[in-house]
Amino acid sequence: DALADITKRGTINIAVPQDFPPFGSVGTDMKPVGYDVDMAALIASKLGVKLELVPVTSANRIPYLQTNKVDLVISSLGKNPDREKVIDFSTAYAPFFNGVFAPADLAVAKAEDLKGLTVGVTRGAVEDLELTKIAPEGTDIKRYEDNNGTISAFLSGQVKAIATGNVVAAAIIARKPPKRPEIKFLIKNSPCFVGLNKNEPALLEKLNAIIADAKKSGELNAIAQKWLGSDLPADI
Amino acid sequence: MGYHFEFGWIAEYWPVLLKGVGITLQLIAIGALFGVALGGACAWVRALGPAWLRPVVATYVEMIRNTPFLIQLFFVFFGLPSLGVQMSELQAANLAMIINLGAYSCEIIRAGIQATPKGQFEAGASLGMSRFQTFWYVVLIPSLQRIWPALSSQIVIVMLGSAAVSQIAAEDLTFAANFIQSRNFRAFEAYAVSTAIYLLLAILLRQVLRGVGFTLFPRRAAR
Amino acid sequence: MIQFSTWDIVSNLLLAARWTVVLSLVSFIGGGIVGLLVLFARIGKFAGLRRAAKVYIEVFQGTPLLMQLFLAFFGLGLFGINVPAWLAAGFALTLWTAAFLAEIWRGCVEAIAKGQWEASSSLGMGYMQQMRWVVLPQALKIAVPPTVGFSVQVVKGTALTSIIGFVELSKAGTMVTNATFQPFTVYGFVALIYFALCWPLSKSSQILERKLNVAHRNH
Amino acid sequence: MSLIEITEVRKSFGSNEVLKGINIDVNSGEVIAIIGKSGSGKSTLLRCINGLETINAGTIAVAGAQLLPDDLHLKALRLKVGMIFQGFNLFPHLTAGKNVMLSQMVVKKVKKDAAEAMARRQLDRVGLLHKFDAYPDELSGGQQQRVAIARALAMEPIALLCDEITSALDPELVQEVLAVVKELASEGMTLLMVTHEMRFARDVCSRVVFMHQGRVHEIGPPGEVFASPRTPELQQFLGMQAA
Amino acid sequence: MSLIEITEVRKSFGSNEVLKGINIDVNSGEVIAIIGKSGSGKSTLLRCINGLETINAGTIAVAGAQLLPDDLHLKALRLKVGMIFQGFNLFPHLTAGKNVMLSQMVVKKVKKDAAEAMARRQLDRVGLLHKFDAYPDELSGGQQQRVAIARALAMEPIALLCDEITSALDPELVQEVLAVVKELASEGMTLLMVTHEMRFARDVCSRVVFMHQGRVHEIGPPGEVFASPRTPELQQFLGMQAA
Ligand SMILES: Nc1ncnc2c1ncn2[C@@H]1O[C@H](COP(=O)(O)OP(=O)(O)OP(=O)(O)O)[C@@H](O)[C@H]1O
Ligand SMILES: Nc1ncnc2c1ncn2[C@@H]1O[C@H](COP(=O)(O)OP(=O)(O)OP(=O)(O)O)[C@@H](O)[C@H]1O
Ligand SMILES: [Mg+2]
Ligand SMILES: [Mg+2]
Repeated sequence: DALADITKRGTINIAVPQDFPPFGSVGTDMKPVGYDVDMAALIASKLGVKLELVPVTSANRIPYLQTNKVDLVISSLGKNPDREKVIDFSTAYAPFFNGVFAPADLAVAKAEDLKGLTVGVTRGAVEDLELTKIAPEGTDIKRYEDNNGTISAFLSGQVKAIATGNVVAAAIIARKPPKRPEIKFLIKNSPCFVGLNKNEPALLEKLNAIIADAKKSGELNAIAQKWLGSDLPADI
Repeated sequence: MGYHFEFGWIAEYWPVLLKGVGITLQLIAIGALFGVALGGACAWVRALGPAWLRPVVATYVEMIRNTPFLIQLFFVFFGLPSLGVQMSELQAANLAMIINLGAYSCEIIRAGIQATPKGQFEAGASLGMSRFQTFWYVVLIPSLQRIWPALSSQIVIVMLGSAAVSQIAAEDLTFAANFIQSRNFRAFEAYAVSTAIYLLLAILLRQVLRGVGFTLFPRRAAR
Repeated sequence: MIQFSTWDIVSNLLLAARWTVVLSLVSFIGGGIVGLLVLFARIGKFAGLRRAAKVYIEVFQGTPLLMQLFLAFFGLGLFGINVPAWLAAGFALTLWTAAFLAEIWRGCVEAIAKGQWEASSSLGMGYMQQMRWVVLPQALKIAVPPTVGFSVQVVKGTALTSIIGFVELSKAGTMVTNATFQPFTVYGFVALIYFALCWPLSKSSQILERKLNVAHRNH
Repeated sequence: MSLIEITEVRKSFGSNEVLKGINIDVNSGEVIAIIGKSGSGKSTLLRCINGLETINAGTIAVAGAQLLPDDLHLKALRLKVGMIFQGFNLFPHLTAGKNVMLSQMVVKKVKKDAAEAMARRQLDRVGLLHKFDAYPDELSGGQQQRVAIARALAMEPIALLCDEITSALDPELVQEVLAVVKELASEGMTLLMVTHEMRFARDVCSRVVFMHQGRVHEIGPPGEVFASPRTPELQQFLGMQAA
Repeated sequence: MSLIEITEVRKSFGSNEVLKGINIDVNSGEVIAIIGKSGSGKSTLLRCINGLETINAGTIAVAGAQLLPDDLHLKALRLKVGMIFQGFNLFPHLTAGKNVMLSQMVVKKVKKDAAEAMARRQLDRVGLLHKFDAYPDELSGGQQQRVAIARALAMEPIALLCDEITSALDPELVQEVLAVVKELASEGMTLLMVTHEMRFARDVCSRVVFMHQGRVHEIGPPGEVFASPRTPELQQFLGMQAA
């Protein structure tokens, strides 16, 4: 039983991203910071255990979990049926407004308009799963290893548009680049979930309780305010 | 622990894998062909070419050999557009591999040229051939033959190194593995399958290169 | 968003480069020792060992190092063997390095002329004595330049350890880029640091090689 | 007028003066043997005549044209003077026939058919027409050397330089190569050859040049030179050869 | 009893039978020259006697002990019979002195002092004591070959096998090596040597073996063999050598 193990150990190991701002990136001291990191801290404190952060990438976050090197993955995970066969998900802990962004002069208003366009996206991220679902036949989706790849590809003109989180796009615009990624349409507000190993009902239940409490107490909202600059939406 | 391996996904994703294998093969075919040609030209410059060109080639070779392929790839794909050179991720991957293999094969081929017995150059000269004619008709083939095993190994190394192109969204074998595991979270299975395919490709590639060697070089090289 | 000054970038990269150096040293030394064992198996008298060494080399030279690292760390984890990341990285890099060094060295041993073997046999020396006193001392000398040359590949190979959570130079580069969105500055510095680490190695390999060729004296 | 005029030729490697003022005039149709101890400068002299080394002083003229070290003159010279080496230097990746054809096609721009016809003629001349399609490593040393001769002949030179062309051969193969050379001599080819085969030099050559420490020490018809060597150096050299 | 008894020895490489039943008895103190065309099996015979090749049939016995192909017997044999090669094969990373000392110390476990004393003695014997500390690449070919002889002698063999030990040497260096061999012969060393030096064979050897196509074709004292060869093959071979 994972929960018992964690309590006995007195520490919880949590996988967080460091290549996906604002959910996880590094500060000048190379320590992870971001929404997911604060969420991890919240969970650890609620469990009353010490927190060990393990920075992961999209390639190795699940193996970390499956080999028990971490207890939880808080890495802005999106859910799909295939994934649910392999790991369990908590209730949603964060919103993720993602949309398609492109320079002002590109005429795109809905998914169908993407036909024939090259669209960059971060492989395996929530927006990848969503975009893949809605993009019409003939859309050229380029899937980059991490956010950095997606953004560089957009800025260097390798892709015409990107699908990403609105907070990410805002961060790019804040740097006044020559190409401004402006919102064309929202794909979906697809929430993020905490991932954990299968067959750990105690841990899952505890986790969901913590998330529900945090929502109620406003702690989660504070995190959202801090990193996303907006309140949690009602459906979370 | 009882991890339950599950390979059922192959049925659904084999087109992705197949495409990945195809792209990896295409990358290495083009990379090897033009990379070795570039390397041969550079080797000629370094061993026999005009003096003013030698430092240029030497700088190129040193820069490539002493920095990781991934960084080179990033500069080609993300950097060249700022100079107005746009290319697709496949073109960029091809170009980066050609540049990379070009530098390595330059050094390898140069060693082969320098191991050519002096008598071969002199025989060419005393028959009235120019320096370039001697190089082209007399020295090159036996030199290539001498270093063919080393060159083959380098080509295999570059093929395995081509995994890095998945980072610029080129949909090679590694991309396929990553793509699949990002959908179904079956990382072990995806990586195990791709590793096995890589091993197979490496063995196959080595055999192909051996065959190419046999047809290209019917005879023992002069030592 | 957090602001990185140029100094923050460089100092973080340099700090991470320490790992690159440590990993390189560990895998080079470990790879050297294991490589020697593989070499002996590969050229030794026992057909079984020879074949095993050949398969070993084929597998480690025929698969991407990235996958080897992944399987060493997570694959062992699957079987409940929980090795720390540094051990897995050292382990995989060592095995990988050993496969290449063994092949490089085999070439050097085979470059020792047949006459040396025959002369020493006809003086009554046994296999081990020939190896110890006649072949290895000569092979060692011609092996130095390609061995030093290969160390460059080891340094660059350590970049892949990020798959198992190591924050070495390349990984630090990616992390900083993801925080700063300045790929050119960051990767420019990363390339420079790699060059500073590797170039002295490849240069000294070339110098050693030239020395051996010019004064083709073996002492 | 002499075919090859060598006048006061000097050649140094660094501070080591290897040729110290050489004078030899070779007439058309002459067969000249150059003998002398190792290091006396025999190879260097031949290499200078062929332009493989540039001389420091003096002049070399072939068929009236002076040897100048630019590419155009060198090429013209090399079309007139062929050279054969101790080490054969056949091109290992080409068959015997292709070895003979290559320089004709590349240098003289001869068409493939004509080059092949010439190659067959010359290989026939050295008795190796049946080896047209054999690769060098399928030939014995003697056969390889004969192909090298055919290759030089195919360029239709007016003189041939031979540098110890039999000394890398097993004793039983020496004769087949010397027989070819003898044949060439009897056909009137001008030959300058460095050789250790004293018997051959005596039988075939019109003059013998004995080199010693970078100088032409004695020169004359083989009868004279071998029968009554004038200097102690030559006496000693001949004694050693006979021992 | 003969020192070396070679009885009906056969050796094949694949389907190529190189030795077709060789019989030679060598007495202690004899000097035997083996002559014959290239490929006639001369080297292979010597290599079989030294155990570098394993024989397919027949027996070889040295000083009464039969040659068996296991490590222990081979080592014992090689302590009795030394071998010197055309290519010298000195160990390039060791000085002349160390070359001579190494096998004594490693194989015979002789102490360093004793090995060095022996090395000095043997190098002195071949006239190279002053080169004790020179590396092989600082020596001429003739000197290298003399060191190789000293190295073999230092193991105190009862017989020496020499395979064309002068044929990689320049003509003027041949004599210095042959002089050493002559010296050894006069001291009573048993010698089996493949050679192309007919004059030397005639002057120094007690018997000459002419090999032809893997067989001992003629055998006898040099006077007989050279003066009146009985078979056309030997006549032809000698004719060629003299030409
Ligand atoms: N490329 C070179 N650089 C420096 N010295 C050279 C070079 N070629 C020849 N020499 C020197 O010139 C001298 C004459 O050499 P050369 O080869 O002409 O002698 P040789 O008479 O042909 O001797 P051999 O009979 O051994 O062939 C020798 O002392 C040799 O060391
Ligand atoms: N290791 C080997 N493998 C296969 N064939 C061999 C081997 N060694 C020798 N032979 C063959 O055996 C035959 C005899 O060779 P050997 O070297 O004994 O001749 P040789 O009389 O010493 O000739 P040479 O005068 O050229 O040295 C040749 O036909 C040769 O090709
Ligand atoms: Mg010479
Ligand atoms: Mg032989």
